[in-house]
Amino acid sequence: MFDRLPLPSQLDRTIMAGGTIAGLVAAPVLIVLLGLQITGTISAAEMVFYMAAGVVLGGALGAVLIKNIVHASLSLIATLLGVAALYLLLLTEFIALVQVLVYGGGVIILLLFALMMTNAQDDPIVQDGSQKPFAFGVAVLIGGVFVTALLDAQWGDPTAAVIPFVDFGARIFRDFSVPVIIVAVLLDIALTGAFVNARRAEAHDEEARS
Amino acid sequence: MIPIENFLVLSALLFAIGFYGVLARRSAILILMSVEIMLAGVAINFIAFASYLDHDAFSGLVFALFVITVAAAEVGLALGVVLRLFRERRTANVDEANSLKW
Amino acid sequence: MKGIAKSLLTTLSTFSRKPVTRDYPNVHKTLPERDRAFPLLLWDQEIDEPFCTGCHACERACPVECMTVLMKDNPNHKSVGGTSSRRKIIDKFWIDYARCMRCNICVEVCNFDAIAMNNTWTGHETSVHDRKDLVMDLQMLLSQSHAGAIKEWVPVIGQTNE
Amino acid sequence: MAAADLLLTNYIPVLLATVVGFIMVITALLAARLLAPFSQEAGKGTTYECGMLPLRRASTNVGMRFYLYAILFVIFDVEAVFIFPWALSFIGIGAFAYWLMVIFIAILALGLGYAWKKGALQWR
Amino acid sequence: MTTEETTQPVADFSGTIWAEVDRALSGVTVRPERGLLDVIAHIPRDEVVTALRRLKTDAALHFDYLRSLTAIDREADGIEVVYHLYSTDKKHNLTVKTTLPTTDLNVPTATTVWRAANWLERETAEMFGIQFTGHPDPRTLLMPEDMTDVHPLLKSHPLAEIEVLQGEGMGYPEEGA
Amino acid sequence: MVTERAREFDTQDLLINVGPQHPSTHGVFRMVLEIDGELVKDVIPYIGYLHRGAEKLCETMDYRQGIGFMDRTEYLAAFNAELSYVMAVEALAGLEVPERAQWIRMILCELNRISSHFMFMGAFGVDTGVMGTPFIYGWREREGIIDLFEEISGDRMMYAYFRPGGLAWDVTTNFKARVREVLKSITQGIKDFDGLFTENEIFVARTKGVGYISAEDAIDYGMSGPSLRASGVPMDVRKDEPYLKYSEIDFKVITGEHGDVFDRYHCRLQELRESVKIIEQCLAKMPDTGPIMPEKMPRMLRTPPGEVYLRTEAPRGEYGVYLVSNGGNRPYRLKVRSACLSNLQALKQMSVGQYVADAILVLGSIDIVLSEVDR
Amino acid sequence: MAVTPGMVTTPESPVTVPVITPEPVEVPLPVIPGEHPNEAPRLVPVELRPGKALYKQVLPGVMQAPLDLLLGASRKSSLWPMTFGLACCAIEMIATFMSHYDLDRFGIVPWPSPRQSDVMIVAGTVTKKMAPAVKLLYEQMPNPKWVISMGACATNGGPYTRYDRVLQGVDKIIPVDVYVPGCPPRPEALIDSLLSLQDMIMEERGSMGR
Amino acid sequence: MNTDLFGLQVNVWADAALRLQLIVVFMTVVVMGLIWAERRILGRFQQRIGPQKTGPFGLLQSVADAVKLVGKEDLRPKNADPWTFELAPFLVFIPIFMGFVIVPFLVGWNIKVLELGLLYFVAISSVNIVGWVMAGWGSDNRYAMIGGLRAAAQSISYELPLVLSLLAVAMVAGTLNLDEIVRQQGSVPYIVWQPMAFAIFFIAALAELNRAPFDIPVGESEVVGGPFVEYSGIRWSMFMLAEYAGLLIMAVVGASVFLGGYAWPLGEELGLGWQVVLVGAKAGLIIFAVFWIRASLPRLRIDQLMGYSWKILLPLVLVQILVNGLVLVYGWSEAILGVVGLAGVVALVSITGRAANRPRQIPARAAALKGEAA
Ligand code: SF4
Ligand code: SF4
Ligand code: SF4
Repeated sequence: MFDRLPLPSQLDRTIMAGGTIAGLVAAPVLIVLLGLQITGTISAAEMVFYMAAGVVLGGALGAVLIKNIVHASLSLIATLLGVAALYLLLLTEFIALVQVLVYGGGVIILLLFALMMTNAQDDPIVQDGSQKPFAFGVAVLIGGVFVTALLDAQWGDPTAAVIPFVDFGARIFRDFSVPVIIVAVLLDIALTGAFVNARRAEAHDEEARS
Repeated sequence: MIPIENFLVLSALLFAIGFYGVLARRSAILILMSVEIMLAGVAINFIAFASYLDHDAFSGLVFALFVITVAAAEVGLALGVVLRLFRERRTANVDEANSLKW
Repeated sequence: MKGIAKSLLTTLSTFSRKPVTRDYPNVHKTLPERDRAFPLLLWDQEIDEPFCTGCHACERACPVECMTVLMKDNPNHKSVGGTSSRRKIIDKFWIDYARCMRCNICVEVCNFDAIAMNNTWTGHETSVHDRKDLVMDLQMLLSQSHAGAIKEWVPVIGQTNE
Repeated sequence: MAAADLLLTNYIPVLLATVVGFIMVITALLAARLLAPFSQEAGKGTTYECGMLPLRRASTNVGMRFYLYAILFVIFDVEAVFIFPWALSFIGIGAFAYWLMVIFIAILALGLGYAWKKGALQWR
Repeated sequence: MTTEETTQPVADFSGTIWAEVDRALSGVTVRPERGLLDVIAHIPRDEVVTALRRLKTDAALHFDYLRSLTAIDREADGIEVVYHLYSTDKKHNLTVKTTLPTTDLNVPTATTVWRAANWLERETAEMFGIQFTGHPDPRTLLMPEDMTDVHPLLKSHPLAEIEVLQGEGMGYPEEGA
Repeated sequence: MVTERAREFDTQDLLINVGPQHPSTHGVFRMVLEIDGELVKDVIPYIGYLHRGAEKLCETMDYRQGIGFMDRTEYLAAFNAELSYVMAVEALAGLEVPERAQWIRMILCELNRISSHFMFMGAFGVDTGVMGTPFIYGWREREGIIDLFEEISGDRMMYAYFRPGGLAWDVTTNFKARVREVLKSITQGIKDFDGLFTENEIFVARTKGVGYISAEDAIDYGMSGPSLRASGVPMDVRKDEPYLKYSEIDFKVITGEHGDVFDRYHCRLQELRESVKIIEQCLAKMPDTGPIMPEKMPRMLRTPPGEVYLRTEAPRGEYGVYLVSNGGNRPYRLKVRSACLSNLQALKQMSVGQYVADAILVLGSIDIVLSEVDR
Repeated sequence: MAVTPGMVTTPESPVTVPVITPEPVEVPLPVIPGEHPNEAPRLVPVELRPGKALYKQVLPGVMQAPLDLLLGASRKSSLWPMTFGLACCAIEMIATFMSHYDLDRFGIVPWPSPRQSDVMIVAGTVTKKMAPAVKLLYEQMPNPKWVISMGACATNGGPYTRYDRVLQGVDKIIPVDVYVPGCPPRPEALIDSLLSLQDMIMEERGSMGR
Repeated sequence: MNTDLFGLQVNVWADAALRLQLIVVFMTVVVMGLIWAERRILGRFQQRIGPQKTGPFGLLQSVADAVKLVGKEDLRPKNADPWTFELAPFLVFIPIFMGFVIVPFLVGWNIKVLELGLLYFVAISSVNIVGWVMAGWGSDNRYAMIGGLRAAAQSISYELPLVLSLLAVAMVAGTLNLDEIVRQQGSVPYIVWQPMAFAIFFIAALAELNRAPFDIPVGESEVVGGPFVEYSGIRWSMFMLAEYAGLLIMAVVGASVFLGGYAWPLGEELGLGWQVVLVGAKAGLIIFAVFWIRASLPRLRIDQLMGYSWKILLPLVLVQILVNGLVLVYGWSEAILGVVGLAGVVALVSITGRAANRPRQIPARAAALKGEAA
């Protein structure tokens, strides 16, 4: 059937199936959310929260379930950017942007490079470990415990407050001076460590080649 | 206003998903990605507490910042190790890399 | 950095110069007299017949064998009461412009100065949608000269090796 | 309006920009779907390789260099993250914060210098 | 047509480098011939590479530059392989020829003497069907890789028919038409 | 297990296929680069995509018909190619070329060298990554030269103007004035290129020390022309074995010292200036009138049996024509010794160990014309 | 096909027609007579499977006309040729892009990749070694696409027709829309051909679903 | 939650949507104009004319191109990875488009004034590089792959100088709010106090935009168009749109942060018309410089390119930041900043020159490999 229809080649089965499923799942949720918002049951912020939460959780699930590691890392991007939106909803503009800056630009590229230097070269499909059921159990357990505990606890009804950016900076550099220096040292260690590793690996490559 | 529970539950779920990934995945890079997810959950938790409960001290924020920082450093370093492992063993699977004498 | 500045200045000086573009479909450059487009047959205006006698010399000399010549007895020859001194005359003539490499050899070998290179723009603007249209028959080869647009190709006047 | 609301309102355009950007691309794709001819010819799906048939799936041995630069970038990105709040607040705190940052940058510069010295910045 | 016809009397080598060449090639069968611009040395195929190496290494001749390497299909008389040598510092030329019988088209490779010979030999090989024994890279050069049985520059290789697409009546007329 | 994998991995260096259709292969050249990261480990050139049998076809053509095919083997410098061919025929047939024809031939060949070098500059500049500008500069100057050629010979590229014995017909009456005019614009073009490239730090950083080849290697590979001279070998047929009137002309053989891409570029740039000088001298010495063909030319030229290898200095190096005659009106065997073929052989030597981008520059710097390589 | 022997007709026999029995054809490879067996399969003409634009199928005819006009007009004013020089003619083709002729005036700019080009200018001799590449590049171009055969060689082999390594005209393998004679054609002739291609595009705009 | 839209009170959502609509139109028109202008200007640099026949002065050329690209078949190679290949245009285009949110075009005409505008700008503009890598990896094409990796390496290398040079200005301005930064330049644009930061910003912006001489990811002579070789039709035009939109954003941001945007030299009280002229002229100047450089400079090689960022630009910009801090924290005169900045520019120039004119040498590894090959 797909050959007969004058379909563009790019709208092939994968995309169509994936898109249909995604659309089928997402559309009702979106409609419900929009409806709720318009009727005033939830605030706009809450609506955005649910959307972002959907993206984050979906992305995270994708990142741990998808077999193709490049796709998994794509899915991770969704999670990390969604988390930035959550930070924003938590009224911490700065952290949100930092999340985008560090993860969106840096860590993801690092991951992609690493992927392309390893598995993704020829065969981006990986097999998961044999302890999947066990892992699943543990994860469900942990998640269940946490969630019940969290929901059980009495949080009162606290409201979030905006933290002025300038105060934040002042606070870090006044009260957390030692950790800042430690962070610098840590970064330095990471840097040198990575270099040493990479150099060794390269040296090994040279050896293997000669 | 969004109730704080939402964020807390979300962070717990993220943590659990990440945990699953760490246990279930074999490729070291994917494990690192799962760790990132766990750390993201933790950071959300920190920030939620900071902005909801800790209005003027906001140590939670600083902590989250440090978490992000350390996570970045960790990824860099760990990927270096993974790459070296890959270069020498031609594998990024943690199962195959169980003998640590290289 | 000095060199980079220099290149930037060089390009800037180009920027300030006038474009050299010829606005082609509107402006046709004057072709040099010796321009060689494609060979054409010449028309003897005095006797009102082609110069070509169909002697096959050009056909044999053409390096790419793109010409076909057929001759016939001249119906206008004096012996049959006509005005022409040509005993034989061209009957059919085809040149495959699609293969001609514009080498001018046919012009040089012709003893009757019957063939010349087209040195007008019509010779160059010849794109077609079907390559069969590039095979020119006698009528097309003669039409321009018949109309007086082409007389003969210029360098032939000078010293040639013939 | 509360500060919190103000902040969130500020980011409404950002949310919308994402949506609008998405819609733009989708619209364009749909328009192309409507207007462009599609056909499946034999060779069309092959990868462009200067007129030769590709030999095998393109895979690349990414040089270690790319990775090293990526690490460098992440580290210094984090540094920039610390400089941002500092840049706006150090005047208020005074010289202490300034010198703290000098030390901070110096330590990282040391790392960069080390990498440089060791030839990590040399793309061989 | 054979090369003998153009051979000049032996006395005519004054003013050429023949004396030097003769000295350098002592022990090698070589038959000189005066060409239009330089000396042509005919050397049997078995000795040709030795001779070429000597010509290159000889201090007085120092033919360090291989200008061209090709072959001539003399049909029944076999195929001549021609080497054009030049010395970049002494600035003199020499042509070396060796004749292969059509039945046995083998000649040792000159790539060991000049790297320049590599592609030239590959080309000559595929164009004439000659085998350069010991060639380090005996693939085809100009022809497609899987066409090793076509040797276009042989005189026996035919030219293609001109495709006649000349409209109605545009075929070539029959003879005498 | 580990070693097996390692071996697998080692053969996994990325192969990239450059050409036959690639913006920077100057035609239908194809090379497969084996790269490791960004470094070239091996280069496998493939040629023959333009092998169209000029040599074979010329064996079926008489001497005059062959000229057109010679034009097409070296289409960037058709006069130079024609020159080798007609000189070979003249040598075989023992023809004496009138002096004026020789001067005209020299001027035209040098002009053609200039136009060819300009095109090299342009194409090379584009290889280095300047957006079109050098290309356009080069072609702008070429267009001026071509206009002149067209006025003289009637065609823009395939002149078919030299004939065994002299020239097909005389030059135009305003020839000298026109040449001077063209020379003036050429001088401007040289200045443009000089300003655009020679000192430009980026250009220098990209080209100096790249694509190095030593003089010994270059000679061993049979390189010639500016590519060889850039390695410091002053080999120039015009000087070593003067033909036409080059012995009466005062000019320098430009050599480089380092044998790298920059030197190859710079040699050509300086050769442009030398050529301008040569043409100026020629213009001064050339008689205004005189015959351009020998007195008695047979209608159909036949040559006595014999053979000749005649070389001239074409823009890309030594263009040799090896002509074997068996006494007919056509060559028995014609071999074109192509400078590009030999230069191209050294490509591997020059580009291994360089960056991918440099390999492209190296290819650009040896200035190949594919129809000369493949013929 | 084979004429079975022993079918000689006698005057008495009523059957005067020799019986022709079809033989099973085993060789599926198309063989071009006179070609080298290794080469013949590479030189078969490209298989065209013209596609249709969706609007041609869903819109009523009246509404198609303005769209046809718009598309035709923009296609004709933005013909991007693939930079594809084969031989001598390529030099004249490049000259046409250069400042004296400046095809950019007509919106014609060369692109290196077939994916972004609309018209393929086959400029120069197509040898049989090169022919598969030409064919492949043509196939890789997205619809709608046109071909200009520039110069004698591309049109029918030109001066090199008689050499059997040369393809006698590129229209043996790909469909050609415009032929430009000349060896090489002047740049103006190429511009002229592009203009005539533009006219052709405008004329055929309605049926242009290729 | 209402807000002021050109004097009208409208809902914030509607306001944002309307302004975004405006931007969509504006962006499309300006990008088309930019492409046209680039072709005309490059044409002039090459002594030719450029688009001329389509519409008056060829103005409709970009429109024709756009329509044609819409009507062009949109291919995906068989072996390409569908998800990455399909998603790449989104990932490249959307971040760039989001960047428009904070661009301070005119007083009151930007979409939103964000307190952390500058940080937002740098954060969001670093995301699209993922799209490049995806396009490269997904195309299953070696050129695309190499191009994508190069793009990523280059972009991350020049991101830092870009961020930090903007930050240097933010330090002096004491805010990350772009509107605020523009307003503070009523009398003196920051280029006077921070010339080196501007130089570094300009260089880094060229690299971020993959413009010559930093166009190795898309270099035609090497990787035939980089990550986008396999893209055709509308998808490809999305990349082009993103590229030129990025150029537009970068030019306007540069003009605002360093050249005083709409404020300098006459203050922000000017009429709208003058502001348009001012911003247009300043951004136009930057864009012209980009085109000019494109017409004149050769491409760098990857090692030179990376080295330039890490060895020259990054240290210099760090020094700039520390000097800024020193001057500000001790309350010295701003003139010092100007002088130091000029000295920095001189240093930049001379170091660049020195770095380029290294003595020739055959790299040891090249020599070794050569030995191997011979
Ligand atoms: S054109 Fe001249 S040479 Fe040719 S057939 Fe006619 S008369 Fe003879
Ligand atoms: S010009 Fe040359 S190729 Fe053309 S018809 Fe005359 S002889 Fe033949
Ligand atoms: S038609 Fe003539 S100019 Fe064009 S490629 Fe063929 S031989 Fe060369």
